[in-house]
Amino acid sequence: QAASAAKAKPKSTAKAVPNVPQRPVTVAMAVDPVSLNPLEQRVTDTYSELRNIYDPLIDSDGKSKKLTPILAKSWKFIDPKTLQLTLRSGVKFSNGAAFTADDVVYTVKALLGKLPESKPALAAYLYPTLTDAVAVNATTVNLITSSPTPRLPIILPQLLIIPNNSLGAGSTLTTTPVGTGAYKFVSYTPQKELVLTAKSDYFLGKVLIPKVTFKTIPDVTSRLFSFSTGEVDLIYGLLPSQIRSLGGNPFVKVVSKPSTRMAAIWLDTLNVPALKKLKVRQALNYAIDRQGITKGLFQGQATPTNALAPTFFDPLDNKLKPYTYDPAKAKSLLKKAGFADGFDMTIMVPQARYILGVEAATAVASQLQAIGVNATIQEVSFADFAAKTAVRDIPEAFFGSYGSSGPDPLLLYNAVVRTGVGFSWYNNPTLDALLDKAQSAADEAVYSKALIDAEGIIYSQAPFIFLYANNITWGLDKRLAFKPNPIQVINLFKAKWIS
Amino acid sequence: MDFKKRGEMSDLIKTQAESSPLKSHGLRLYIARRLLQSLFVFFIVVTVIFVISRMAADPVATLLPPGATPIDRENLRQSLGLDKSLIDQYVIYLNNLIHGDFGISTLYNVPVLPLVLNRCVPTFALALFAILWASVLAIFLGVLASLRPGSIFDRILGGIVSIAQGTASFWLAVVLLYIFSVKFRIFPVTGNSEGLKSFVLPGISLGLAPFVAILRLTRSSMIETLKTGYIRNANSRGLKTTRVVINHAMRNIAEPILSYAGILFGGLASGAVITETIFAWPGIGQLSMQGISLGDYALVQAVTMLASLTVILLNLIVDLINLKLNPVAREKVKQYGKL
Amino acid sequence: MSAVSVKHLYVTLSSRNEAASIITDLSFNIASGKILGMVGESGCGKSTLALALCGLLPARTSLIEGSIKIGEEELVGMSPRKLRLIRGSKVAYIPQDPMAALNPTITIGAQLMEAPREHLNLSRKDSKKLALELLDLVQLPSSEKFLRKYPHELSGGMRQRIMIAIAMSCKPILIVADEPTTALDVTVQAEILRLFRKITSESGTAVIFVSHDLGVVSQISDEIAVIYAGEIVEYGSRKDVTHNPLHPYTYGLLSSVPELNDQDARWMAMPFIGGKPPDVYERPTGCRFAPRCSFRGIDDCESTHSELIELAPNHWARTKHPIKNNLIDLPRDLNQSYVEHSDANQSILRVSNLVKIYGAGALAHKAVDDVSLEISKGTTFGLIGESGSGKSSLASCILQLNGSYLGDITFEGKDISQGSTKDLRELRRRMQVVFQDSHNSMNSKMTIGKLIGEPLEIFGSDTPDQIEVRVKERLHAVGLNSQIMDRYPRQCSGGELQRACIARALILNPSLLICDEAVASLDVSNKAQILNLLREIQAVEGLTILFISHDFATINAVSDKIGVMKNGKMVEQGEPAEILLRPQHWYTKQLVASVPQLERVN
Amino acid sequence: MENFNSAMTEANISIKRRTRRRIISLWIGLSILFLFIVASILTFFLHKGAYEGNLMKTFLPPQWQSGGSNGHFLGTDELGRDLLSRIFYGIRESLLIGPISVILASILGLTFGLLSGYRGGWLDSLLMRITDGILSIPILLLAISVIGVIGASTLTLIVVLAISQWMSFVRLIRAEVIQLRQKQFILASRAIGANDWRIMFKHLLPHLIPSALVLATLSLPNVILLAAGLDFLGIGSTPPKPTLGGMISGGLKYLVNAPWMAIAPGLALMFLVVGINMVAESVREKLEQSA
Ligand SMILES: Nc1ncnc2c1ncn2[C@@H]1O[C@H](COP(=O)(O)OP(=O)(O)OP(=O)(O)O)[C@@H](O)[C@H]1O
Ligand SMILES: Nc1ncnc2c1ncn2[C@@H]1O[C@H](COP(=O)(O)OP(=O)(O)OP(=O)(O)O)[C@@H](O)[C@H]1O
Ligand SMILES: [Mg+2]
Ligand SMILES: [Mg+2]
Repeated sequence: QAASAAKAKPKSTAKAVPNVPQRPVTVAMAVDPVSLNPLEQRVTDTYSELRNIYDPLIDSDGKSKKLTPILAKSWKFIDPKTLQLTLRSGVKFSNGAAFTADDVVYTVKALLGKLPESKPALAAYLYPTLTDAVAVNATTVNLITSSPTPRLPIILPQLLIIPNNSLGAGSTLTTTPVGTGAYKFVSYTPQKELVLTAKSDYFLGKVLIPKVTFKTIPDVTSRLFSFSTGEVDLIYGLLPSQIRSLGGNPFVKVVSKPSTRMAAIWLDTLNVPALKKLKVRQALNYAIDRQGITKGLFQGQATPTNALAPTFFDPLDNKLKPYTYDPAKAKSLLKKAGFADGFDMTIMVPQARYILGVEAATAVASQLQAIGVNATIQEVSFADFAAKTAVRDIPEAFFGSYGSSGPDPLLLYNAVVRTGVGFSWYNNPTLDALLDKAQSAADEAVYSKALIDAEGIIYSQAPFIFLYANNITWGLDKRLAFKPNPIQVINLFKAKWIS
Repeated sequence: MDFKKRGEMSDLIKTQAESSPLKSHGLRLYIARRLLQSLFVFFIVVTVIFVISRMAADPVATLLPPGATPIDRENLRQSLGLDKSLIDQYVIYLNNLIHGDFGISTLYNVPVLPLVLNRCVPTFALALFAILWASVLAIFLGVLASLRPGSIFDRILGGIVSIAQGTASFWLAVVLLYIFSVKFRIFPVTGNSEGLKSFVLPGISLGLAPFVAILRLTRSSMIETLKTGYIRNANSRGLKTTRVVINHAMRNIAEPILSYAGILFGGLASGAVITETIFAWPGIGQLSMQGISLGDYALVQAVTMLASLTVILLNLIVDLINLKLNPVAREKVKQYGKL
Repeated sequence: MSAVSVKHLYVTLSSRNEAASIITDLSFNIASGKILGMVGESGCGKSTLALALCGLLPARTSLIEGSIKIGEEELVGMSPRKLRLIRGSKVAYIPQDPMAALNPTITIGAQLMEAPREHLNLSRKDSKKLALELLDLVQLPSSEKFLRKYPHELSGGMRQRIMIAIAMSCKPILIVADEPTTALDVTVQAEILRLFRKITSESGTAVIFVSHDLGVVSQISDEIAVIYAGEIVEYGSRKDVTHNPLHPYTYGLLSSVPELNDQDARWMAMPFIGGKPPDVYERPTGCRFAPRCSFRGIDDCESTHSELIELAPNHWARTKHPIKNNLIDLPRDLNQSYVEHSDANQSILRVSNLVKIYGAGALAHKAVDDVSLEISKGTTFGLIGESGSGKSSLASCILQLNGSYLGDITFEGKDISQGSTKDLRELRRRMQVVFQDSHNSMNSKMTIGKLIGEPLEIFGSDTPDQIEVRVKERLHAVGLNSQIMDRYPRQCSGGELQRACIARALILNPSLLICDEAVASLDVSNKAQILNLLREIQAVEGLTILFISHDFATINAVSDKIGVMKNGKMVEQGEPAEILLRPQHWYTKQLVASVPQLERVN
Repeated sequence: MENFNSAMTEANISIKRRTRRRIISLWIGLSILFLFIVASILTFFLHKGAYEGNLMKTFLPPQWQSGGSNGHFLGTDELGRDLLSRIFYGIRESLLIGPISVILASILGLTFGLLSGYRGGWLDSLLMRITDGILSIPILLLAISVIGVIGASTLTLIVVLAISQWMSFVRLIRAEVIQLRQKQFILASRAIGANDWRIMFKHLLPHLIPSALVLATLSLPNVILLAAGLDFLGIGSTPPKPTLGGMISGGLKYLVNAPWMAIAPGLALMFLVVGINMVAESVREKLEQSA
């Protein structure tokens, strides 16, 4: 599994065109970083910004299982509950201190709330089985879990390493971050900008962009305006219609990439009599015109799906026959299930959270009405949405778009279909058993088989109305070479101006 | 016709000598009274906000991340004192406020008070800009219109003002942005880093509502003032219109306009929430919008409290300024310690 | 040459959709240093004339024709700009209410210096010097400290002096004073009148003194113009007009000025001119006074409009039938004299050592200070005193409308101070009040009928029909037509309304009626009629009345006993004749001396 | 005399003209409102267009522009819903919520203002401090706090809007009552034995109605704009009810490609407010004149 760092290094610098002057880059963000302490956040945008200051032990490309060594050179399980990582040496924090195993141990302890007078950090919920870290020597560290967690490395990219003893009394880490990353912190003005400069001695190679500014622009229209006027060089989360408006602009390039978020309607199969019936759930799936939504509403910037996980996740069964748009069939299924006259179904949807989420839910509701289901939507603020789903106070259904925290379908299934977990309104012992099996399977084949079986069950039992996977649309200055990443992480280390 | 000189003079002396019992400390008494009053008003605000915050079905749910367990919830419930009686909660809440503890921002995970205070300056700068142009222009135009109510100028202005009132500021903001920043590239789209240029568009959108309000107020109070006996009498002395307006009438419309300052500021604070979000202005308006959409209620409550505290203080200051401007009221205060 | 000359002046004002000729064919002259008194009833166009003379009528809604010459300047047709320069410098205006006319937020010094700086281009220093001289002129302390005072720090009389000083500041040719003393107490009024006389004779400024009170005008004027329905009906020297009135209207005005020394006033009907001046839109084509004139019908005066004729040297009148000199001995309608009601010894109300304090602590203010009085059944007690002397406070204490007080009030043998709610209700039935301002004391949103019937609704168990019958009876008793029941207060004249107020107060048949300045805001003829009515009702029903007024003549005409109040204290009490002829207290003496009176020929 | 007459007519005309102007503006305002009311009534027959989109017909421009479709006069939105029908719905929403909350506010304001002004004393002081307090809270923040906590619904919205306005009613009514209280007719009513209730509701109330009416007409546009602001922020009426504010906020996202989506509801809102204003001003002038 371990890859060599030496291989990545020449690759990134070799293509650099030396005589193009490198200018600063400004990136438009929708919200401020939630915290400058990487452990105290759980937001992709914040992670994105801090990723440029801090490094994880291991990185991922966001879509495949391929992992890249960063601060760790290599890793292996020395027993099912202990992951041993060998760290790179000669790495320095931006304050000059050398990076050692103690930093990793400190980071983990801070994350888990094991430092004196500390409580678990906000990001701790990502690592439910992680219990401790132990330094073996200066370049070796053991991560210890409470139960076997073979896929622990896949979620380690989320863990950004902070320097030893950097928190606690008199800590300045939250105001002046210090990391091993490609960029050094310069200043942060809340609701305005976060400014970084290139580090001269980054251990993975030369950093080309001299200065990066993350500018906070909350309003989606203003964000587009500031991009189209050249105030910012890089923007993401453009609406499909905005892509067209940038069409005539010769200075910009628009890139649409499938994201890991899969939009679906969660159905309360536990409490709603109608939704307890498989035929009803299938009928609902046949009632949706996915093509209409992806073509009309998303202008092609989305793909219809029949699964929870993105197509590029592995392992995934790509041979499943999709639910077609067939209102007649849907009606007859409803009739067979004894709901010929339909039933009431309120769909809760959070505002201003998912791209065109409310609009899509509205479209779904009207398509369900067409087969006789009395579907209405209930818009709530995202905060309300989070609160209501947390206390499991939902109407018959809600619209959600769940992104996996790593490129592993199991992470997703564990979070949304396993009986009794936070985001699941479904109860299926067979499925749970399959997930358990995959969870502790050290053997890749067993793991794949279990997941593919699970996917089949999810598909045929339809505890969701599957909808679509929408693209994330990036806008960037044509002269900027930057490769957008499917989980929306903006790591500018390898970006450069090419003309 | 035999007049007693004594009687006549005694009348004169009486009115002069009728000195007030409180003259020396009436003003101090009044200020103390108003201060206490303001404090009480703020206490009411604080109470209202407390009541609102406890109206939630489950205040805890909004304060925790989605992955939170029931145990987390119970812990938070206890740490907030939500397991105690409402009265106890209220006492705890007041006690915290007195110690400057406005709660923890769930979004930023830091105490809200310093967070909010740190971001006041840009908001105040923008508000000041907005109120300056709005009031100067509005008072000027309002006075002009009031001199000849019903004239063509007055009617055209009335029409413009009516349309301006009907123009939703959020709508105007984006349309202005599109025209002046995107099409003509005169002003920056966002932020406050380009000096005065940055202030123009957000300033216009934020100042529109106060402009309409002040203009209407100026016009109507000026028309009223111009009807009073002393203005007509000033005319009977053959004074120039400009002199009558500036020396006599302006002074008298200062009071209603100033008294409106508190309400205006409240309006600006409301407007800032929308304007700052659209123009990415780094102030408390945008902060509270963020708090709203991400469910950071402690943050929103702190902003609300600070904004209303400002309004209350503003009202206090305005009352004192009005005392300075209005000798009748001043005399009354000096005598009785109240109005 | 005369300072001011007005020839064939027509003033037309427009309002709503109609043009109203307020003033028609008015001519007069005034020599410098002289005072022309302009007298007439309310609505005759006096104020309109005053404003026209100062060029203060709004240009857009008024039309002035004829000629107004002030010094050399012709005002009619002058451009607004030039008119402005004339105002304040050549012609000055003094309004009725000096409080409303002074800007409360500016020192009187600044207001005094404004006009000189505008018109005479004086420097700050010079204008201040002038201001101090002006203060001296109007007999106010001429100190810089005084200049820094604000209007509210001055008494009403002082404010009117300031207004005079402002008017005099540019040494104008003409001062137009529109009822400048109406809002003042008699004693202060006397001082102001003296000041006017002094200033005009010293400075040579001509004055037009507008008033509805012939008594006042006859004290101050050199010449008098009697104005009726927008035209002058009589014009001559003071002596000619007051001693030999030629026009029936002048005659009527003269006879309705009460005479203080009249021992029989209490028992005699007061003379009055019936009716009221015609509406501007409905002026008769013939003699405008004809419908109210007791001499009408003698000739064609009802159809032809008479010119102003010089009937005697320098004495003009608009009539072909001047009243003969021998008629001047004022006739009284003796048919209507009143009988004294008997039970004079039985006391109905006794107030002993009443003290009313407003406010508390350092702010306490004694409005009524140790007042005692007693009223016998069926008699009238007249309470007189200057404004603020505590008359109304005393009355509302008696009415139990004024919160707590010290002292005892016994009414119909019962101590009413410690009454229960039920006793209070009973008291309301037995004791009623009529206030000064009838427009203000009637709820403008209810009809007269409802208002008068309201006490019955509150107290009685009468059906609506019964109430209506009783209301009609009462209306009849106060001389009103029952048609008025459906009207709203604003649709009634002041006199009608005051009658309605009386009807309302009397509908429960109370035994005591308190009239707080009940006739103060009415014009002479209405005043006379209401006083006659009250006395008639008293004679018929044996009503006891506490009559409050600041006007000695009125009090004299109605009271069996008079009490004089000053600064909350009752300074003197006694029979009217006693008080008038032999006042004891210095204040009473001053009061009696200040009453403006006609010099009458014997 | 010739001169006189022409001058006179001129003077008359200026007054006549003013009255006529008032009547004209009243009629313009009323016609705007009438059209809007008709539009709101039409919505009862339009359900489909406003709620149900045709995903194949999204972002159609207005009919008169190239690419416009015949069925959709003002074009369609991102879900292919007819913009005109949605605007009609939005107007209906404004015309329902605005007046209801203003009526609620005036009833509350009249009651409390009357009590406070007539009774005076501690009750008055307390009520005044409470109004001071609530007035000092920026209205949008107050609305956000309340709606954020108890959730958005039409009822909440109406209550919040009423809360935002009733303070001004209390203040106005109270000030007026205090003035009226000093008038002699109140003393006169007490003198004839009327009790407090009678004085408050029979004598005072009729005097307060006109100014309450004026304030109501003046605050109606404010309420409608505030509701639009809340809808703009997404915390007003419960979606998917089309609201003008909501449509503006949705439309602004597409300002560059589909400007009609933001401009049309913005103009509708403007006309609505201007129309109400015109009527309000005429009513106010009329009432002031007759007072
Ligand atoms: N603009 C106008 N249009 C029509 N009639 C008017 C106008 N202004 C005043 N009047 C009428 O003109 C008449 C004269 O009014 P004016 O005020 O001059 O009378 P006055 O003699 O001063 O009365 P008072 O003693 O009450 O002051 C009144 O009947 C009044 O109603
Ligand atoms: N409610 C009150 N509170 C405080 N002071 C009052 C009140 N009513 C009257 N006063 C004061 O009491 C004094 C007597 O007033 P009152 O009204 O009894 O006088 P008045 O003789 O009736 O005067 P007028 O002739 O002006 O009616 C005045 O100085 C007045 O300012
Ligand atoms: Mg007059
Ligand atoms: Mg009085």
